[in-house]
Amino acid sequence: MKASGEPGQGGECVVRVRVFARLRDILGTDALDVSAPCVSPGKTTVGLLRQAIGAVAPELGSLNGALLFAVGTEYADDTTVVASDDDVACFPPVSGG
Amino acid sequence: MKASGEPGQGGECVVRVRVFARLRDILGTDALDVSAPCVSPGKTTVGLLRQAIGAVAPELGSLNGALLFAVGTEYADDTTVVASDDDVACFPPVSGG
Amino acid sequence: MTEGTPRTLPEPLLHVSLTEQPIDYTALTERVRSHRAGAVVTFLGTVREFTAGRRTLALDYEAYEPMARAELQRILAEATEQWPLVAAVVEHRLGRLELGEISVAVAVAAPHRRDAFQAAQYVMDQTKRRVPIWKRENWADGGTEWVHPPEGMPQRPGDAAE
Amino acid sequence: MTEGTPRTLPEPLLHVSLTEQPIDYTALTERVRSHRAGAVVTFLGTVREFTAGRRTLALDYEAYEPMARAELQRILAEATEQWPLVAAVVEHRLGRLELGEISVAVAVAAPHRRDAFQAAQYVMDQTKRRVPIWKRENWADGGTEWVHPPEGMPQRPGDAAE
Repeated sequence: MKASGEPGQGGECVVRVRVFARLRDILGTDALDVSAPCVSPGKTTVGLLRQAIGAVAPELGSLNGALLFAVGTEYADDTTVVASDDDVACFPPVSGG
Repeated sequence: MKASGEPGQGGECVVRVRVFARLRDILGTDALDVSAPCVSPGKTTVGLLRQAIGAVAPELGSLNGALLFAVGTEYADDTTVVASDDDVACFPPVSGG
Repeated sequence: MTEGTPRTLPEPLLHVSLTEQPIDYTALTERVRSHRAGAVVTFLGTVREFTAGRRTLALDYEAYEPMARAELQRILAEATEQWPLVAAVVEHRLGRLELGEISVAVAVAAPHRRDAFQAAQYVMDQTKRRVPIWKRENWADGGTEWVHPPEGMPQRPGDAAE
Repeated sequence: MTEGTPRTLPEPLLHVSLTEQPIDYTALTERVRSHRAGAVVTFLGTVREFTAGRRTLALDYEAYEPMARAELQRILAEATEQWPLVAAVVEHRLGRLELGEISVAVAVAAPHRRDAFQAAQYVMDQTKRRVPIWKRENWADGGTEWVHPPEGMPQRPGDAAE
């Protein structure tokens, strides 16, 4: 496996990403298929997904850098490796309570 | 008026003191008339009352120094001047809650 | 105090009670709830079975009532000076309490949670430190015993700030 | 942690819930009460009418539910590692909330009050910081607006400890 965050294998991975709150309103959908460069067969990273979302939705502006990601039910950071079939979620800073 | 804590006028003041909790159990009463030297006509101090209580109830031992006094519904210290008709209370450290 | 909260709140609702009846903490909590409050903290002191490994059967609480009420009022007033509160109430039970029963309840409402937590803690700390109420243990292994703070604790109200 | 409390308590009772129904905080508080606890702290977050001078009509809460439940469970587990607790429960309301309604309730029971206060504050602080729930303001002067922490606040869970 190559270092995460660096595209490899020449291919693209497609990951289904659930989105919430203001992000869902901006994108007009509660889930989208994000295509990002693979770092190994069938795998990409959170950082690459973030870049890909920013590229397809430039209207996010500075919100893109503040978006949080989760893989399964745990927070992930930009270096986290994601498989195409992982449960991935992406959302703005939380405001419960 | 002479300095408080120093007996004066040659007389004795009698003050009714309500007592609570362990102090009441030790003394076997919920109020006692304490006779203490006057610092001015009809007035004594909390410190003189404490000494007088210690003298009539030597079984209090070290509890005597820990006893708290109130005049009316406020805490008083040894220098507080007390009139014979004040509402005076005396009790061990509190343990509510 | 939380920044950004103006001190222009209306006079806070305060309430003090000593009672021989079981404390209804839901009624007490409802009393402080308000559209002006985003945070409500309710504290209950309850009769614990074990203290330092020794088993309690029941507690008897006694108060110097007029002074206890006055002191509780002063404590609530001090809390409202230190934190922006919407309401603060305290009730203390007197008489015989069985295991698990509520001896004291405090409810505080404030626009922001940090103020509500701090004020509720202040009211409880000061209540235990200053209010002329005493409890007597009824031990499972026999005997009764008045509880007074151990040597070395601040014994005179105001001697030590927490 | 309060000194003198042995860490030999039985496994604490923990409970997490997300609900579209009004939160019954009395039932929640009764759930944590115990003969082993001398202190119960209940926190309620309620819908406040004014935020920075602007009037709210209602709030809509939305969650990423499976993760929100998992995160709340982790927060309770962390609290039980840091303080000796008898029980800790948290419920969060979802959907439309009117003024004064309860959005979140936390109840913690511990042998001693300082632990109960600190643990309840920890659960609330972490819930607001980490749990994937969002609220949308419905303003009296028109319009709706998702609430997200202002710039400069820690945005990534774990970035800053309180």
